[in-house]
Amino acid sequence: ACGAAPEETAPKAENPDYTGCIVSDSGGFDDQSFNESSYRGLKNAEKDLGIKMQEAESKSNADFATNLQGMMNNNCDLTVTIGFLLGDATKKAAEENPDKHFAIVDFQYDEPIKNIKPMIYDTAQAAYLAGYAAAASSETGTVATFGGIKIPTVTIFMDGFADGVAKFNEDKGKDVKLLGWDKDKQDGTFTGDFEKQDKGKQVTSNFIASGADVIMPVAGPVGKGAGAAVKEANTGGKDAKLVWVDSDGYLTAPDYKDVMLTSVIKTMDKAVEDLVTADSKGEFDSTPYIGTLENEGVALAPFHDFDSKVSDETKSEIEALKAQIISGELKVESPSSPK
Amino acid sequence: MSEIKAPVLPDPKKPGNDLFKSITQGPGLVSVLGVIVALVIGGLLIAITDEKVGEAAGYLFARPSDFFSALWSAGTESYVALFNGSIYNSSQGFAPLLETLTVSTPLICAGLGVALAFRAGMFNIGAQGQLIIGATMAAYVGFAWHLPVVVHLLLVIVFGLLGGALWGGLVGLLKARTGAHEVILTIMFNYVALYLLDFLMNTEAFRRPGETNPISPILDANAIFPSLPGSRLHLGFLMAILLTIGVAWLLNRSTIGFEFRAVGHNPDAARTAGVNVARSTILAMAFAGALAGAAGVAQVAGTEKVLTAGVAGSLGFDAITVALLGRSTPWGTFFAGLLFGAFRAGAVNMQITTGTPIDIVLVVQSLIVLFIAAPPLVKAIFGLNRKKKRTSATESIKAGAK
Amino acid sequence: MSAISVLPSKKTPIIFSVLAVIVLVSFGLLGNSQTASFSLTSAGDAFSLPDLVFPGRASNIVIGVLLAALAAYSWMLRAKGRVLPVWAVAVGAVLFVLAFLIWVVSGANINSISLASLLAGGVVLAVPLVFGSLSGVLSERSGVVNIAIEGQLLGGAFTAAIVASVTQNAFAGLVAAGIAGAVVSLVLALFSIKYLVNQIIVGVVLNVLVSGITGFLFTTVMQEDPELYNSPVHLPTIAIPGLSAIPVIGPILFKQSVIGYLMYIAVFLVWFGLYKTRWGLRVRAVGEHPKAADTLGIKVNRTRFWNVTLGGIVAGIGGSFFTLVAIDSFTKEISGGRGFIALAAVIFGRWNPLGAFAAALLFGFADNLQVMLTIIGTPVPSQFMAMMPYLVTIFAVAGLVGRSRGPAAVGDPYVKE
Amino acid sequence: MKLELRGISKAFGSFYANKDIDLVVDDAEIHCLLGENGAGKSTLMNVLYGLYQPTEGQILLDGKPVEFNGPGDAMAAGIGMVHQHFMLIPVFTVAENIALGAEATKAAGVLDLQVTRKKIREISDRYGFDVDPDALVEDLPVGVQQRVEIIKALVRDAKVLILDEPTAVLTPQETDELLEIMRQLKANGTSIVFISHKLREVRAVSDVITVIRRGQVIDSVGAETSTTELANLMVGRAVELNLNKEPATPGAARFQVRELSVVNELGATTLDAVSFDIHEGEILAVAGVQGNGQTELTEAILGTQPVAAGSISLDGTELVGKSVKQVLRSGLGFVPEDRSVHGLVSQFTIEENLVLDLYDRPPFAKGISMNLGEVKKNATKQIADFDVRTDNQLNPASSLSGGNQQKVVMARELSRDLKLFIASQPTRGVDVGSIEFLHRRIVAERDKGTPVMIVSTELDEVMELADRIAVLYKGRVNGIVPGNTSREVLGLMMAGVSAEEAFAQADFATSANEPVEAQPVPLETTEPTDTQEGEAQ
Ligand SMILES: Nc1ncnc2c1ncn2[C@@H]1O[C@H](COP(=O)(O)OP(=O)(O)OP(=O)(O)O)[C@@H](O)[C@H]1O
Ligand SMILES: Nc1ncnc2c1ncn2[C@@H]1O[C@H](COP(=O)(O)OP(=O)(O)OP(=O)(O)O)[C@@H](O)[C@H]1O
Ligand SMILES: [Mg+2]
Ligand SMILES: [Mg+2]
Repeated sequence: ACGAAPEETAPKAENPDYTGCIVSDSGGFDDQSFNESSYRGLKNAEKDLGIKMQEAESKSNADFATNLQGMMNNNCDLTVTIGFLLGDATKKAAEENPDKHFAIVDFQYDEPIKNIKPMIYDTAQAAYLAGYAAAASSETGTVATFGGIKIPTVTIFMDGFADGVAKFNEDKGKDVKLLGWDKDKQDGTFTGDFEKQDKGKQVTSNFIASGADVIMPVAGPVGKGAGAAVKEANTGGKDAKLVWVDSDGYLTAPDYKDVMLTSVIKTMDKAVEDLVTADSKGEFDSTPYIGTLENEGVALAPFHDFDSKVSDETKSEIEALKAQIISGELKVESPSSPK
Repeated sequence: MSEIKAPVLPDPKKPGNDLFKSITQGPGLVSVLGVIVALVIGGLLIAITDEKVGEAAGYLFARPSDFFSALWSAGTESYVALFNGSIYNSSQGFAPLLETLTVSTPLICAGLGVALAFRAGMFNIGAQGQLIIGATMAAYVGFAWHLPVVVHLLLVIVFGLLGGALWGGLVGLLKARTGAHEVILTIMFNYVALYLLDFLMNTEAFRRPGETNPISPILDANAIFPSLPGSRLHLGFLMAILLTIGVAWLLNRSTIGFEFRAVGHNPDAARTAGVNVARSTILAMAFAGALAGAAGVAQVAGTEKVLTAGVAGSLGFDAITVALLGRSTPWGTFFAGLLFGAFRAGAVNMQITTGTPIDIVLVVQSLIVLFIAAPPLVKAIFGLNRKKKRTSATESIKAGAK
Repeated sequence: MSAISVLPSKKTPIIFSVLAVIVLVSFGLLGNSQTASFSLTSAGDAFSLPDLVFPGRASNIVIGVLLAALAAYSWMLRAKGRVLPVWAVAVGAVLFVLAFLIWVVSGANINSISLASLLAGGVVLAVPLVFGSLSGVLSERSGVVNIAIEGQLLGGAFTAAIVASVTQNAFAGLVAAGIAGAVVSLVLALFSIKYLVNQIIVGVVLNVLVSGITGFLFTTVMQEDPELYNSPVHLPTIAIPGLSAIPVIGPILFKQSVIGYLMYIAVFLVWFGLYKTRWGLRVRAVGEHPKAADTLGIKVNRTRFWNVTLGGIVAGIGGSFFTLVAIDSFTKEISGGRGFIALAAVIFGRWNPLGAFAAALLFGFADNLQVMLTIIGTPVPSQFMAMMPYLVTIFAVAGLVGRSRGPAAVGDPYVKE
Repeated sequence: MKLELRGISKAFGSFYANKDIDLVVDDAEIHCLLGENGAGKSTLMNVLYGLYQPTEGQILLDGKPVEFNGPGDAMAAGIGMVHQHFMLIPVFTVAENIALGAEATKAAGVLDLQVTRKKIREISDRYGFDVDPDALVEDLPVGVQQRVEIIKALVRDAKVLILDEPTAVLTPQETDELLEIMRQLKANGTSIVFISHKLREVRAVSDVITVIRRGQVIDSVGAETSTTELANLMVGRAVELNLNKEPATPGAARFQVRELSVVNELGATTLDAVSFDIHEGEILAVAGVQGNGQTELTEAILGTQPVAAGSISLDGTELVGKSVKQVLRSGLGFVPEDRSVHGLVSQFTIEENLVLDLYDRPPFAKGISMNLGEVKKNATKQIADFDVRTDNQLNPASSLSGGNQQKVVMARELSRDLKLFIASQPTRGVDVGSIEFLHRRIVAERDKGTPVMIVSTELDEVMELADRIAVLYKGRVNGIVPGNTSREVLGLMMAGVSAEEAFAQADFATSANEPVEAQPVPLETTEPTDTQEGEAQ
């Protein structure tokens, strides 16, 4: 408590007149998922572009409208809202403030709205590659996935993963089993929320006990429970691996980098930052942004430490599949895919 | 012999005073002082966690004035923001007050449900589940049926109340028939309701057409409470007022309420006096559930206009605090609900304008509840009502013994 | 107290009759004819036991008949004005659970389930519940309602994480968790005992308060430098050589983390303390009839104060299970409502440490079973599977346990003239 | 030990329950406190025991001033107290209750109840108690609970023993035993402060009697003072101790109980084929040692106790199978034996308690809407009629002294038109003045033509009120005898001796006694029977 007092100067800013705002859903900005990474995008924009930033976390659905109203009162130029739950509230705010710009992550309107840019992700494409990689890497012939809550943004990962596993079986004539998700029935294993990490750990332990050795948790922070289970199983002599979701887990969940086969990435941070950059230059358009393998909105992360353990054959097959998906030759379909 | 019985000031009637005597004893002054203490502590907390204050503390000795002015402004700014967001601000006038009333509506309704059950001797942790089922039924009627104006809204309300009553009544029934403890039952029923709603939201019947996300269609215009133009305040608030009046009447002036209270205090005596205790238990829980169901109606037909898995938020749990803070009296609950509503509405504004993290708002809010509920502590802080301390008697006792 | 006596209730016979019909018809006659296999051994066991294999339909018809016999016996006893002995109720419950398992497993995509991991996993899920419920027992036995278990667990989890990270010492984390739980309890004790605030209000508010504080510190402190503040060292898992390799019970009893062993010790100690020692006698007296205890010179409020605090320590340690054993780091709301389940276990277990332990285990097993069943693939929608532990609890409480009488003075502040 | 209270005052708010009280209890003296309900006796004793802090005044033990911060201090100083409402923990065993606070322990604080059991046995042997140390207190009859309380004090070596209305709940035999114990204790040097409303026992055992009225000492007198004098001192006016009721003029048998059996949840038969009638305008007293089925009988009539077999009819209407509400509606006035558990909702106001079973009937309610004005008016009237001592009818019932609580219950039940009146222990814990008053009200109800059933373990009361007496023994009616049957005969019958035997024995044992006034009445009485004619066949 005895540093020197700073000079009284205004903070340096290149775009001091532009305000970018963000409203989370009830997951909050540290949900290890879409709120967090969108928030990171805006934070980066604040740093790189010198814009002003306003944020509001919602604790419950009732806060959405109030938070948005607050943003309007604070003269936000662009307001990013996150998740389908904010769909109606964002629409209403946009209609009431036709001169303001909005973006909504992971949600798309039936009828486009001229001042809202939906930002959606065809996650199944990347998850498909992960499924293929997982199946190829499995030594037990069983892989698994589970979700936090059964919502499309979660199950789309599971659908893609399931198809990837199926593709591997089809191409290789193998019978790698997938536990935890039945694509036809659209049902499987869920922990019930995005909080109880120990439940996620127990679920994963059960998967491993049932023979699975590659597990993809789609459950925000609960994924850490899966990581803990995999680490524990491996100290007990197993050889299980993890597929992370949303961000490259090798970087964002370094505790588990030794067991991280790969990750299914949704690059929301980049997309948000790009959007802000464009909007601050006056280049807003409301055509939906759809993150795909092609535009790198979704991606399969590098194998990092596992790079040497994944055969070149598998890598090239994955590259080929990726190319086929990008070219449209191979369609990855999920009931939850963007329309 | 002379008459030596001293006159005693008549006590005002204190309903349910045994449980809540501790809180009721504080007159208005003490409550006000309680709020002040809580605000001061909360202000300090906000100030301490404020970034600018933190920075200024870094060079506290170099320029102390910075630190203290930062401290002061962080605290006051936050409260100004709270006030601006919940009651009045220059740009919107009293629109924030309307917002407060809107946010209070479900809190009051669900709070009444908890309070009513409390008065009947039961701790209803199940407002959450009752609210969910009420909201689910109300919303379904609201978006799946298409009926004329007035009729539709009435049916939405009726089904919402019925849904809550069903969920609460079931607990009452199990308790009355099997003796199972309502605390266990209500906790478990909350989860069951939650998963049930989760399941329903994943069915075609409840999902918005063309939508894969678990969100219901917007309720029919006829099924929605009319709202005050330019605000979110809707007629659901009137419903909350009417329910408060209704519960007050029920508890204090009706035979049913008399039975509830008798069973709540002494079921043996109630039974001996001819009250059907089982029926009272079931009925009280059904009424409590219906009130929580009304909160669900206020959510789906008023504030949100759609049904989602998160329709209940943490309302069912906040309702417990609201009810107890209101000493489980109907009007106490009403005003506690308004207070909480103001916090909710103001907190959102506080977060946006001063960057106070929403978690800190929760902390301040909790502190205020604690201080309002603890008149003896407040009295102690302000040195009111100090008892004369008796000197330790151990020595004279030792002398006296044997 | 109620002096009103009744004839043996029809509840038990009716329940057994219904169960018999369900098993016979739904599980048996309409059940799947495939087999259900239950494996008892897991990797690392000293010797392996053969899998238990049941033909689905046939076994359930047999069990259904047995249950029907029990129901008949129960009706017969009732006619004589007697009730079914406890052992028979237990046998009936076990039979029904077995029938249910055979039914789902034989009808699933994978017709086998590991009984060993079902039980071991159930115990793991139950650990925080057990600690939480012991906290509830300690507090409520002395007459203070403890709704704050959730806050105590969460506070313990948070503090354990941060201390074990900074000191790089898991035991320091364990101790700190106990202290954190105690601090939460102290607030409960202070406000409810000294300042007479309604105990339930304090409890409910404390949960919010702890959630707010940990959430805030998580964002502002932990997230700033997770490496330093949120990478707790873990408590080791200690396997007792030989014993831990016994199939089924080995991993449950002899291959546990320090906290797992502490759980068994704590359950025993609290039970022994409450029922066999001077301290326990006084605590129970204070919870039942504080005035009577006072007339015997027992310091009612002091006893309550320390008991609530002790409960906080226990729950705090339970909370550290999340961050020192189960998971590698802290996140917001990591306790996920388990404090409330623990509260239910307290009541379900009739305020007895052993009962609460059993209730917590039942819940843990049901929860784990639910997960395992979704893994082997059942036709039941996942949301209904998720309801299972809660429905099982409702059924157990309403159907089998019934009325539970708590400490008579729980919730009443004690004020002297 | 000599005990002195000097100028003790105790105020609750602005109300003084004790005002400037001086009292001296000598070594080895039995000192009785006498006073109306609400006079402040229990309050004074609670001050002495350290439960209440006196507002003013001083306590001296053997001449030395002491101050008690809590009962622990008082106990340490050698004061023991048996409270008017027992301070026992119902779910504990006798041994646990007695050990509590002064536990014998082995290493590490492990309880050693064996030591306590031994002490209990020692004391039981010395004073002839029969107490099972391992019984749960809640399962024990009140008489035994009382002994547990006394053992509790004795184990702690009390030099001054306070007994606050110990005999209110005891049977006559138990009372006699208690008085004997008190004499023994006194012989061993213990001083005793004894509170009772029963003048007969007060005179039998006390050395000094101090009378308290409205919180102040009126006078201290010797045991030779007559009951009438004592009563007059207490109440402050002349009290008529003898009821002198008119002989009954019974009419038709309006209330009939036939072959009534009750089986409890453990399958034990607690009422076994009980039959009797009550006629219009007569009082049937049900006598018996507590625990012989009285509770079951009254609860079965009310409908809170399931009936295994038999019939109960009032004016030809069957009551078995009806709800409590229906039974009450058909004209039953019911005073339960335990007012604090079954008779009152102690947190309710006095007003509300006065309509506890009338709240849904006119004029107090119309439909489901209550008329609070009528409730208030009713309370004002009943409080005046029954002389309930309270400063505000909006106070909770718990603020009333025990006797006044009883008056509230009686007032409520007698305040409407009755077809049958049943009262258990109608004057338990009530002072003489009020007993007189309540008895008159009961007789007045009879004289209105209402069949009345009084259940009492108090033989004085039974003999005072009864036109006929039914004696219950082990769940059976052991005989129905005329109201003027002698104490001895009743005592024998209550012990299980048949009526004929009892009359014969009593006759034989006390030849100097008055001639046999009455003969047992056959059980199967159905005709209206004049008591004088109800001879044996
Ligand atoms: N805690 C209290 N608060 C207020 N008033 C009280 C309290 N306790 C007793 N009183 C009042 O003090 C007076 C004396 O009560 P106390 O119990 O000492 O009477 P008592 O002489 O023992 O009567 P009884 O013979 O009926 O037991 C009564 O008017 C009673 O209502
Ligand atoms: N568990 C039992 N087993 C056998 N007999 C019993 C049992 N309980 C009660 N009885 C008998 O039933 C009769 C009535 O008992 P109970 O104690 O209920 O009578 P009571 O007159 O209501 O006494 P109180 O007012 O003290 O409760 C007695 O003869 C008693 O011995
Ligand atoms: Mg008294
Ligand atoms: Mg009895």
